[in-house]
Amino acid sequence: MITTAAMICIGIGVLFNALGVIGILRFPDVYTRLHAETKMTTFGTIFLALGVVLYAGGMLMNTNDTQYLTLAIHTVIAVIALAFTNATGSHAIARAAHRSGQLPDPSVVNRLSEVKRRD
Amino acid sequence: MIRFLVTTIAAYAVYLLLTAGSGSIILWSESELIIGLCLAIIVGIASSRIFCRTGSPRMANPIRLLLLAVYAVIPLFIEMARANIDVAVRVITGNVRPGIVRVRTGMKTDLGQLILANSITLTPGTLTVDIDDASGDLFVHLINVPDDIRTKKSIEARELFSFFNIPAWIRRIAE
Amino acid sequence: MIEMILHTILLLGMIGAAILVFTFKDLVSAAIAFGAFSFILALEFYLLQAPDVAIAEAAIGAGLSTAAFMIAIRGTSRKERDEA
Amino acid sequence: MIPEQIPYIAVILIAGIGIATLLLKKNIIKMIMGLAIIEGAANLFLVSLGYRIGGIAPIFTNAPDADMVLPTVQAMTLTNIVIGFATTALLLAFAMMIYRKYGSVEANNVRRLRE
Amino acid sequence: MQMSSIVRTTADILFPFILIYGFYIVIHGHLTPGGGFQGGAVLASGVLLLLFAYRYNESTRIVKKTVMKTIESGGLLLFIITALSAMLLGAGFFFNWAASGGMIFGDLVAFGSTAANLNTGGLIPIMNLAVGIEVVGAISVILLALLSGIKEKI
Amino acid sequence: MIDLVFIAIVVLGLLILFAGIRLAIGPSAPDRVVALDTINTLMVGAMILLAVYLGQTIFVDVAIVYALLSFLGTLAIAKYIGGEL
Amino acid sequence: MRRNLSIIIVILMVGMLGVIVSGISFGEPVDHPMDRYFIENSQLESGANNVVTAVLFDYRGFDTLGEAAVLFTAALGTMLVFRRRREE
Repeated sequence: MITTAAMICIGIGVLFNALGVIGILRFPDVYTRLHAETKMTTFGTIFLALGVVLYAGGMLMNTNDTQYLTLAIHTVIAVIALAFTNATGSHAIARAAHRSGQLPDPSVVNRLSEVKRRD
Repeated sequence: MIRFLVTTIAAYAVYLLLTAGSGSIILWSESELIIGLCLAIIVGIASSRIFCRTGSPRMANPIRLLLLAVYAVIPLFIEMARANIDVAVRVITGNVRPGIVRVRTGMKTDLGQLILANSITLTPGTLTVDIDDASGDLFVHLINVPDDIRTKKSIEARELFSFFNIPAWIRRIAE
Repeated sequence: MIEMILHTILLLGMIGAAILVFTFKDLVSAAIAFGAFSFILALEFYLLQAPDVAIAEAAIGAGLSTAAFMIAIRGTSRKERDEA
Repeated sequence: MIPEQIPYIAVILIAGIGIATLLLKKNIIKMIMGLAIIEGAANLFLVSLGYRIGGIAPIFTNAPDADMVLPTVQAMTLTNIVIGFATTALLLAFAMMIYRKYGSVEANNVRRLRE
Repeated sequence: MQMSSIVRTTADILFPFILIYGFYIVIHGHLTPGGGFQGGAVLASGVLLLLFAYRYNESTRIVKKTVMKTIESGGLLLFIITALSAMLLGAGFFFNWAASGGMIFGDLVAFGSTAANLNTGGLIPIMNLAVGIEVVGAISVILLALLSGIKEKI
Repeated sequence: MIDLVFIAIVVLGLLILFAGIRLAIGPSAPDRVVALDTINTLMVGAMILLAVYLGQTIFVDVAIVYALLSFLGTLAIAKYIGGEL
Repeated sequence: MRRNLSIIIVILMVGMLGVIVSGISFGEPVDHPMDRYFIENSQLESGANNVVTAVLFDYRGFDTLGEAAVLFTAALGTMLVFRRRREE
């Protein structure tokens, strides 16, 4: 029962990761690719970790061995660190791309280019 | 002094989380507790000026931390799920109308701006590109710009989200 | 024995990343490809049951080496000139 | 269908690419990258020498019941990685110094200036 | 000439956690994957994160080259003293006299698959700590020197 | 259960190769950084699953190191591209 | 001319590596008594569960000492390359 739930979570995670990779291959410019990368792979990895945590909880109830508690806690810490650094990293990439002069290619409005560049 | 205490307690909590399940005093063994305390004090000395740069112990309040955990599990996760399904449909069909708009936030602290910017990056079809240091406004890249937003000079942060009032949550947590 | 499939995929990725390092004229792109090479190498170490080496490769090869290359490229020139 | 020795074949190919980068390219930074690639190939060769099919990592904490892979090669590889980073950084420092002296990091120009 | 305030705040928040995780890897080197080299590299990455998030003039005020050089020399000295301490007891260089001795880090280990017990290993955790300190000092000095090469005219 | 986990890991490995295509053809340097970031995230997921597949729970430490430190390479490259180094 | 010579050298070296490596089989290491000794005795003699760390810091401590010396020297050398000249 709990194993089935874990497998369903892992399946959803792999599906979202695959969609993210298709997104970075299909989208037209850097910023839209960053949308696909940041959101979808982070979300997919959260689901993968959820599956592993469910599996570890099931094993912890069955065998009462504390190494599965360690597995669950370390997985959660890894995913929190991943989500935090991924969001900030994609912001850094987007800012660097805009400063290096790459404008969003299909674009209906761009308020940032209207601001005069400081520094 | 208060900065040192806050940093040490945060580092010690993370160390205890990492070594949970090692012994019999609740979950930890004796040597883990002692050595962890020594290491946390070293980390506190080394990084207290950096971790609490402003010097106000506002985030040490446990109610705020609890609110942050609740915020990460319920509103942020639901918005993330909605945004992901939205972007997934766009990946398959391929119709995008991107653009960069200016968003007024009204956040007063750096931490509030950080949480809001990261929430915007993770949630609904948006991506923080740059930040105006003087006024604190964010420049946000939208994957699909609706017509009524396109003509406006700048918009409020609340209009970006659909189910929850995320800026109010963050103002409650960080200010 | 079934792990050979995974070994094959990762080693193909490594060879591809090494070829990319060879072909790129832009040194920043070459450094990015070198980072990808280090990352896949660390996953291969993990699969070969050497987690100690995998941690060292992840921290040094992928994080610190990329930073050192970027600093060095900033200190010299970015484009590799075409040999005549 | 998959050959048995595929890690070794990959090691040969990667080392060949590294040697080619070292010999054919003229840019000094690119040559340092080639050196780092050869180093990675050597590390991979050492670790896969000690691998045993069905073996587990040489750590006894919560280990399942099986044979272990050989530990000595892993220890030597660990030493090699840190030394490799130190030498790479030193070579990069020399490259920056050469650029400051000659205004170029192409090996041809530097050689012509010396003569 | 500095990263945006979002990146700076992230570096501020992340720095103590990277430090405590690096120390966790160093001090658990004889139980879990890790040890002096890996943990030292993680600690050095934390220092490098500060160097990159701030302007060069500000970051060198936080991380000083002389302090890092002192830390590095102290780590190497601690390593050699730990190795020499076996010779005082009449044994060979690098002999692990504290293992299974009942003193600090001196619990007996059962053979085979066991749970993690930090209080074992003899001199190995102390040597791990010494090497970790040395590695973080050395890598920080190298990167600071490279950064000063592009910022200051000689 | 374990076999299905292995299939998931193989799919993640293939996705890493596909992300490498963007690394190869990306017209500018920021595109390549996006591909590198994708590879990092996929690899953390693969490592967490491999710890379950190999049956050794202490291997998860490697995944935490990855998740923390892949940020550093991205930041270095972004700082150079933005002209701020 | 020089380029052709380089390519010939690369092909020769790859061929030599291939000849060397072709005799080794993957997955079945040579069973040396030293490794078996390390695996069987490291827990009793040095008290460490991680055999790699036991080899690094106990059985082969001199290698680690040399490695630390190399790292120290590299840091010193990098610092000396970028030192500030006093007279200018």
